[in-house]
Amino acid sequence: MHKLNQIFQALTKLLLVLVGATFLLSLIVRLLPGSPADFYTNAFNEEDRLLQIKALGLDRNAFSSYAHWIFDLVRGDFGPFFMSGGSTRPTSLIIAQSIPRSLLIMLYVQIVSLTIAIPLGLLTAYRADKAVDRIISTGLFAGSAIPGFALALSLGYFFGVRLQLLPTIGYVPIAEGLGEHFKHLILPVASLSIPLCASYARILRAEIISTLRQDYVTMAVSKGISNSRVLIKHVLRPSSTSLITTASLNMGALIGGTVIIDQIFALGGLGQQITFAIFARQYIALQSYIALIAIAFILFTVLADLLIGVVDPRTRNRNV
Amino acid sequence: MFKKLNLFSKVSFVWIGLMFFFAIAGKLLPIADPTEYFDVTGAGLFTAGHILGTDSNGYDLLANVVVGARNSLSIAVISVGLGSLIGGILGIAAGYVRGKTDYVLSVVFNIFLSIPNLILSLVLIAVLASSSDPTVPVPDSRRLVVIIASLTIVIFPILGRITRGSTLAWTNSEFVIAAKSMGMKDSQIIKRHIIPNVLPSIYAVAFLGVGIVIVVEGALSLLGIGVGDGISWGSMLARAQGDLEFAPASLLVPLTFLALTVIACNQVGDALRQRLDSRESKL
Amino acid sequence: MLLSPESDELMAGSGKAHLQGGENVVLDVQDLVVEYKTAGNQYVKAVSGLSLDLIKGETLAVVGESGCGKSTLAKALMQIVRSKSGSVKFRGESLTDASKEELRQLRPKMQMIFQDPVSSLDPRFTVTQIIQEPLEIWSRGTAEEQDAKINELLNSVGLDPALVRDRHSYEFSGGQCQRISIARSLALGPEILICDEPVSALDVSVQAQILNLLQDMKDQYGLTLVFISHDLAVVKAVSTRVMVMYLGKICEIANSDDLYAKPRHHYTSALISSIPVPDPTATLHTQILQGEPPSPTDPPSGCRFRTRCPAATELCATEEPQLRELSAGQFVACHHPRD
Amino acid sequence: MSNFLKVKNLDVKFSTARGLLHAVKDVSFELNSGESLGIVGESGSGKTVLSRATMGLLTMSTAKKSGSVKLEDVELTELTREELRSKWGTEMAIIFQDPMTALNPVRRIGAQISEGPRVRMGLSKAEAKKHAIELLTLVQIPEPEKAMKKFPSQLSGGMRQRVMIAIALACSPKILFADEPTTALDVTVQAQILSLLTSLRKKLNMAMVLVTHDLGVVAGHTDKIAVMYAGEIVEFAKTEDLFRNVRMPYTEALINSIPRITTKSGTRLPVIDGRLPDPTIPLVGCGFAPRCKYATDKCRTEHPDLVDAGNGHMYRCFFPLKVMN
Repeated sequence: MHKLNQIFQALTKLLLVLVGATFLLSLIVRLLPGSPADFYTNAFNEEDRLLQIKALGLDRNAFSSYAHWIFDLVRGDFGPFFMSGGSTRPTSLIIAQSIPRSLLIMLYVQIVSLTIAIPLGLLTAYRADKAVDRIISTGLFAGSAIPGFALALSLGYFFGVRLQLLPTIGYVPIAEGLGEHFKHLILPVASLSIPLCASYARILRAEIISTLRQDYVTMAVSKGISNSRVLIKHVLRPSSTSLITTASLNMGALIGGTVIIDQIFALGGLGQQITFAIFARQYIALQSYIALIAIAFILFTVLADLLIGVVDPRTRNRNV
Repeated sequence: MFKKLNLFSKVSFVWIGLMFFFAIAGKLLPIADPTEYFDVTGAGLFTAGHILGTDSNGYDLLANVVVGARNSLSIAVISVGLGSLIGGILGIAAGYVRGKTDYVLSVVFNIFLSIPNLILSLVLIAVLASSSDPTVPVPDSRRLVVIIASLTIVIFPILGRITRGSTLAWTNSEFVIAAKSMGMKDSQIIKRHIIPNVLPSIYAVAFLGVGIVIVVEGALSLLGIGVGDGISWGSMLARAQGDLEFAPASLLVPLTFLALTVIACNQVGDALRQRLDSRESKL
Repeated sequence: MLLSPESDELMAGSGKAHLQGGENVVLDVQDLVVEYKTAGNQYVKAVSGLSLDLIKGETLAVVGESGCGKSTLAKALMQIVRSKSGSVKFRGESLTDASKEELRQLRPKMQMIFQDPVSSLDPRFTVTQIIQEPLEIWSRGTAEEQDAKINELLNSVGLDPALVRDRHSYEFSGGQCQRISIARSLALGPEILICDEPVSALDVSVQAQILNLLQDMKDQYGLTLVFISHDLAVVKAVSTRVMVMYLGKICEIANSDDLYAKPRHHYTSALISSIPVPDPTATLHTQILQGEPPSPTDPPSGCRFRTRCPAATELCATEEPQLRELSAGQFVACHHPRD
Repeated sequence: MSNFLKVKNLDVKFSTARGLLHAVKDVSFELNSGESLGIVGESGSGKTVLSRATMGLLTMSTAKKSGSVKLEDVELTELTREELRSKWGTEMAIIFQDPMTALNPVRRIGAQISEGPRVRMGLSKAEAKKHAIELLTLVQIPEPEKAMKKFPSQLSGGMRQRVMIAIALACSPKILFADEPTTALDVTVQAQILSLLTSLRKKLNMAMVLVTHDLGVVAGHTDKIAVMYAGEIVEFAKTEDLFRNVRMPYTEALINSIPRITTKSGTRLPVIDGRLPDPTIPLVGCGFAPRCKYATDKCRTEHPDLVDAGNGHMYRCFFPLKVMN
């Protein structure tokens, strides 16, 4: 029974965060000087202008506008995208067009980062404090601290401008040719993956080193089984909890956090839509974009907890 | 304390020291005037008179980087300072008082943390920095204040959550229970025991915070809403984006300075935290 | 037994026959109940209906295995952990009904020392600052008087002020840290000193030093001690009276020598016989207690020890035994005590 | 078999932040098969390092080890890593102090017990399962079938310790190193585990090295005792002989300072003054001299050797206590 209200408590907290984040943003965004009304109404007389404002739903006060927006969101409608002359387009269309790209890029980045980070983490932990660990760890440290856009700009310059090897602008969907699709994504994915895989490797290394000091690893070794078996069977699983948590937190951040990379490589993902929405005072659309990110953040946090529960039963039945 | 650090940390300390030196005494150094046009444009590294070369419209890069350091670092230091203060106070309150205050404050921290740093500051700047009609440019001073305010809002939840964790640990330690059993008021306990023990971990994270702020400030400039025409590493990057082919140095020089400073901040923060843990583990 | 309105279960305490009464009672505890919430947010009664009183100058040892509630009791006596119900009175002044400020005013009268000597001292304070803090807060005496008091306390706990005053806690061994902690606890001249497992973290050779020191301090400063421990052998020399606890309740309470000579509760005798004796010729443990203490979340009905007691009968399951005096000063809560 | 385990001049040093830590100093002892040796010492005496160094399980990479360890006349220190590893589990096993951290928290009990037999003895899944249940019954765990599927966090301290013993005995080792096996347990549970260990040892004719700080524990459960102080063996004797006529002042002081339930209430306990030596500072003269009430200048300057007083009772002291009648 109490396991239920544990989950219930966790969910209420996360819901509070979702509502809090989106409502906070909708309040801030409404402070934007020069409300969308000025941009998107071109009526000549006051009366038409009021009609257009009503059509855009800009006449509602903060709370009712938020309430309407939440009500629509629950039904899957991401709200109006303001067009000039008081007409609107459903934001869902824009989302449908930009979200798949961001999700795809995020997936590639996570796959690339994890496939490089896990072996690196294992190696540096296993060879802790030896020469190979010191060199790689310093490199990993520098890598995890380099800002994404610094990489994007420098890689873009070297491979794009200087060596003319890789395209630095635009996104090519898979349908229009796999080769082009991947060629266009090498630089953005690399710019995001390098810092990410460096920090993943460092987290895994620290976790494994602390697990190796536990008695149950010595116990496993004292059974006379090989080191590799001990590493895989006894060390890897208990050491994966903080890696899973960080990876899931990054999932949420990656969706929106690629604003800069979207901008530099003009990928047209969610990041770019957000920047555009801010400057174009599309604050209903903006609320929906941020809601998506907050939902992703919460979804992946819950997913991480479930995964950790599977990997590490200690967290599951803590009330023994 | 200094000699025990490994080489990488020493280099990082020296680099940060150099940057702060530029920030403070930048103008006094024998360097060119950053706003002066020189006839040689797009010069590479180590050309005569311009060690780090010039950008496409002939500004001397070394001068700009030195003066730029002031803006980038001052924004970072002020916003991290404010963020640490606010985050610290809220974190200590949440960690010490616990109960409902802790619940509310944790939710507040999570709300801000769930919105990625860049987007939060983007929205804030767009709101605060732009004037009612877009044609009139916003005066630089107001834009600077706004950027600092929004970066503070980005930093305070990070500091808040870490301070809360550290306060929770210290509040449960036996010498705080001993202090309570001696009849010390909560305010005395916080002043004498909690703050001195929590401060070191705030310093460590503040360094990481400086790194984060420099990155966000750089990104903002790239998106065109940075310090405006003021000189900062970010704005240099933004200007250099256009003519990469012609003057690569104008991009690579500020980029290296920015990246190295961020790496140095992270390394110093990491070293401080490790020294802290080792002292705690000796407890 | 009184029926408490909120809790469904009978508010059964194990009786008050053992209370000594009289005017030199320093601390009086009646039907104390302390609850806390476990991770699975269930309510557990760490201390369920416990009464006791302390006479000036005695040393009451509170002994029991892990989970019996002895540490919770220690903190509840000081009201650092607020109790759910029942009363704690220091010389007639109630701590349980006191407001935050009234409670604070009573603090100098009762002081506490802890199990982990190193972590009970703030690492950023020097020894002088540690001992001076209580004097400063309650502004006891001028700077010179405080300085003299610090030297007096350090000497009385066997530390040379000149050597230790300016050093920090992590420069000392466990035994020395415990001495500093004792000096600090005596700074305000308390009447009661509650020691929560003060020697469990120390090596055997250092334990004896601290146990003797506590007895000296008791004589020198006229203290009344409450000594919490899981080790019956450690408390034997220090204590004048011993109280054995099991799952939040009292099983037996008696003068120290009588309890060890003739334990009347089956749990007490099992505890005593389990202690490893440093003598190879001693007959090995005759009566090893099987099983482990049940979880405090749902204690057995009637006598809580019945699930492990060799002499358990039907009666033990239905009715909770009350403390009754079997011989002078020896009280046992058991339907079928050992003879 | 006599001299089943023969340790000669075993020496272990660690380089730590605070300088060179000489944890074990030139230790030698023998153990016959089926015999039980108690290693007693306070913190910093090197008892745990000695037991792990003997088994070759020193995980600290900075450890420098020298000296010889012969198991059934096979010199362990000269074996390759694989050869030494082949001895772990099937010939030598170890159990630890803290039941909370000694079992893998994320794997079920059954899997952890049957891992040794499956990998090292090639048992099939079913055979290993049956063997595991037998072991759980041997260590007196109620409802072994149900216990197999449980995780360590679902068991109490005493139960977890029994599971650890089952894991150690899975490949029927000839010698069991027990490193403070009952220190973290309540006194009633400790009594259960100690009597279980002694009965198993006799039933399986298995040798045991019991490391503890509690002289009471070794008194009832070992054939021979080695008392360690500051990294050295200071006294070695058969258990009755050690208690009946102790020769080393440190052992005498240790025995006297143990609180007993026979001491009258209110008496002051005999005390060993001073504090344990700092292992990073090299010793001059006898390690116990600064705290010994019989110490003379000779003790403070010269280092005493381990002397055999005949019948195997050895002590490291210039002025040993007189032999009672």
